[in-house]
Amino acid sequence: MADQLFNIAAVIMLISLVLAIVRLLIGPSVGDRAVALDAMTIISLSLIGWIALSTGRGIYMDVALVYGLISFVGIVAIARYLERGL
Amino acid sequence: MIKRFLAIIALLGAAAVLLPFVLKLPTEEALPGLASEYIENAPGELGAANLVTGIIVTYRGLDTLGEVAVLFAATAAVGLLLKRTGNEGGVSHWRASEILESGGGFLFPLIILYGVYIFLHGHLTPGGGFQGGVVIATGFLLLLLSGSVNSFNHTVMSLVESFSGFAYVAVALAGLIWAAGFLDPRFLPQGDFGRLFSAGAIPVIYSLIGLKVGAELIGILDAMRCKVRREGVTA
Amino acid sequence: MRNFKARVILLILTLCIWYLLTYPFDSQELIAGGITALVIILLPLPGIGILGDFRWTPKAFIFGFVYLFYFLWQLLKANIDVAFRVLHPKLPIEPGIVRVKTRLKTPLGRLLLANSITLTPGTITVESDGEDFYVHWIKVEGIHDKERTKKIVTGFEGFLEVICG
Amino acid sequence: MNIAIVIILGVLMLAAAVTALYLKSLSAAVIAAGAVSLLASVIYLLLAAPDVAMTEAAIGSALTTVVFLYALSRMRGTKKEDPRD
Amino acid sequence: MEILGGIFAIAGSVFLFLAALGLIRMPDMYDRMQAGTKATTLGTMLFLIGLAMAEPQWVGKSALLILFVIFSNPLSSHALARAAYHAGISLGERAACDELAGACEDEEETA
Amino acid sequence: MIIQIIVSIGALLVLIGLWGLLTRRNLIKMIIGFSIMDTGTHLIIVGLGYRKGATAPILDSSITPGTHFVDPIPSALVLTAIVIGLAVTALMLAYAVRLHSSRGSALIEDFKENTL
Repeated sequence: MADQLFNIAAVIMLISLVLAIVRLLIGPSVGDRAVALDAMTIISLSLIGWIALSTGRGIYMDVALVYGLISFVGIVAIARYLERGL
Repeated sequence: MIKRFLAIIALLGAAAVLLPFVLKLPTEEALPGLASEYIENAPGELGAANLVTGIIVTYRGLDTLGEVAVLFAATAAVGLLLKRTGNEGGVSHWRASEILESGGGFLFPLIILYGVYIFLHGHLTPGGGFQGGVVIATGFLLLLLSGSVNSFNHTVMSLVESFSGFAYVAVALAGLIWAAGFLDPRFLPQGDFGRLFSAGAIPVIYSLIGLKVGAELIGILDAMRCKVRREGVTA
Repeated sequence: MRNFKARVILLILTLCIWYLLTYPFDSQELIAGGITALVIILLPLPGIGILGDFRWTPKAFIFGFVYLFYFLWQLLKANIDVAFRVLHPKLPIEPGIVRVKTRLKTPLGRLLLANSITLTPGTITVESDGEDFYVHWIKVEGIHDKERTKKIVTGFEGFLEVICG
Repeated sequence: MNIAIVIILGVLMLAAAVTALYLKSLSAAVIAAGAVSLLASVIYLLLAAPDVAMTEAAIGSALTTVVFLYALSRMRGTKKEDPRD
Repeated sequence: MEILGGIFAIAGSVFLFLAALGLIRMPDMYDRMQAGTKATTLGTMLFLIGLAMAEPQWVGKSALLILFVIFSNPLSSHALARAAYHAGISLGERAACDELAGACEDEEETA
Repeated sequence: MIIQIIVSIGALLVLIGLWGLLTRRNLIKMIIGFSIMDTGTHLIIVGLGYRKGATAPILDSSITPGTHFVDPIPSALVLTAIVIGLAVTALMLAYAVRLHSSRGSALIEDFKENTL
């Protein structure tokens, strides 16, 4: 029962991933793409949590931690590039 | 037009090379001989829970030594290519906002802590020296981006790099003297399987690799960025 | 003094995080974590001083605890607000950038305030200039700075002033 | 379930890769390339290679992007790139 | 407990979906950012709480993830919003007011 | 089945990257094509090591005897290859920056042999 609930959640997350990447592909401005990349990162973080649960390996959560800490720096770099501060 | 035609021909050639990979895949469930050998023997021989780490540090240790050397060469080449062209690019530059500056200062120690966690636990959880080094380099990058630091101390960086490189070779030689061969980590006690102080010298080697990779990547980033003069900017 | 306090707080924080990372208790992990935390707080950390803005008083701790729940409540409200605006067929938005003033003096207080503003209904901090914050508001209300400041900032400011001045 | 996820992620990855090559704005192309490695890292995790996934996540989504952006900002010189495409 | 975790997870994923929908539907970049920041933060938090309920041993890492997401997500949004403003992306045609415009020109003169 | 899909995706990525490398005119776009090709190659190598129903070769308390593992050797090789890929990309970008600063252009047709 609980597994089914988590699977439904994963399907919804996949749909949102698709929507976010649509925004990344159609733009129109660089800033929009960066916002979409930010959202994609967070959604895939949750997706990694689901993968860890469905395979039963707690060690996969380390990868999610890398996502949470590191990809933030990438977004900040894009922002600093856009405002010409890099 | 003719260029595009040639490109299509090259693409078809590459597709012909790649096609056998897709069509003639191994269908059997069992692993190849070497892999199953490693999986059966590595935990007992090395005491490392993460078999990938065991393979990288010991069985394929020479490769890793080579990779670190290649990384060093690439860093040196980047530094050489981009030396003293510092006048360009410094046209206009915004300071980061106060919020980002304090946020970066707050998150920096946490990123460093996580990097240390990754390379200390390389033999237990996913990760290891390479990933830990990348995470540490990213932490320093955050300092650069948030504007709380303008330049790094090159002496300290090259000191860390040469010390860890030297210590890596020294540990490898210690394996030659007290254990079976070059890069053999078993001269330290094996410890309890699955706890932190186990797997012989593997955590030591991976920590050294982590420090070295981190220092080298910081060197690449430091060489790549434009050297801007920041006086007279108020925004 | 501020830097020393900041380093003590950082030591406690890193130890807590290390314990959470290696959650089932293990003595070896704790030894390694202690050494790591000591090495980290001895590094020359630029910008670490902001942690020294925390106050030690019991009142500050209680306010911090209450603030956490107030913040979560605001976050929930913000999300219901976003959901309403996204699902509404006509997209009821009227965006604008407004200026608000804060009484907070310390960098830590301003950081927390900016993050709280970003996560609460309809607002994102765009630029900070001393004690002026420029906030993007999805539906601008009010006319004067004071009125807007009251709507956006005052709720958090009361707590943050006690926690970190 | 796994196969469906891999197919969806793979198609998204291919789309992002093609877009990265055909976008006019260079910084947008770099962002799309970052999305490719982001999705690749989720696929590595599905293939039970968490070490590789961690490396790809750390390097692909932060460091590669930053190295590209540093190079771009050095090449940008005095000419201002249009923030819109 | 596990069922409750599943319900939390579904609630979280619905918020993530709303965020993605907001990214598509909103008319200009700042409004997209409004949806993309708040909804993803709460969505991830709820999903991770659900995960920690389903697997109680992972509670440490889930708590850390929530902490990091709460701290880093608004920061990156703030940096992006500031960058977008200074790169000259307009507020859209429905904009009511822009009090930063005057202040910004002053800053550029002194720079 | 899943291996076929992964390897096909990897092969397509390699082809897309190669196409970009051969037809794009801007140096940065060519380097982006190269890094896409890199990702495709890594995907193929990791995909070849996967076995159905296998789990990651990391032993912890959740592993019972008789669990199948994936092949750890491709993971070990790709792991280092990714880091080296970053260094190579940085090196290429450094060359691009140098070319741009000496010629004032990043388009490939501005670099004719006789102008050297």
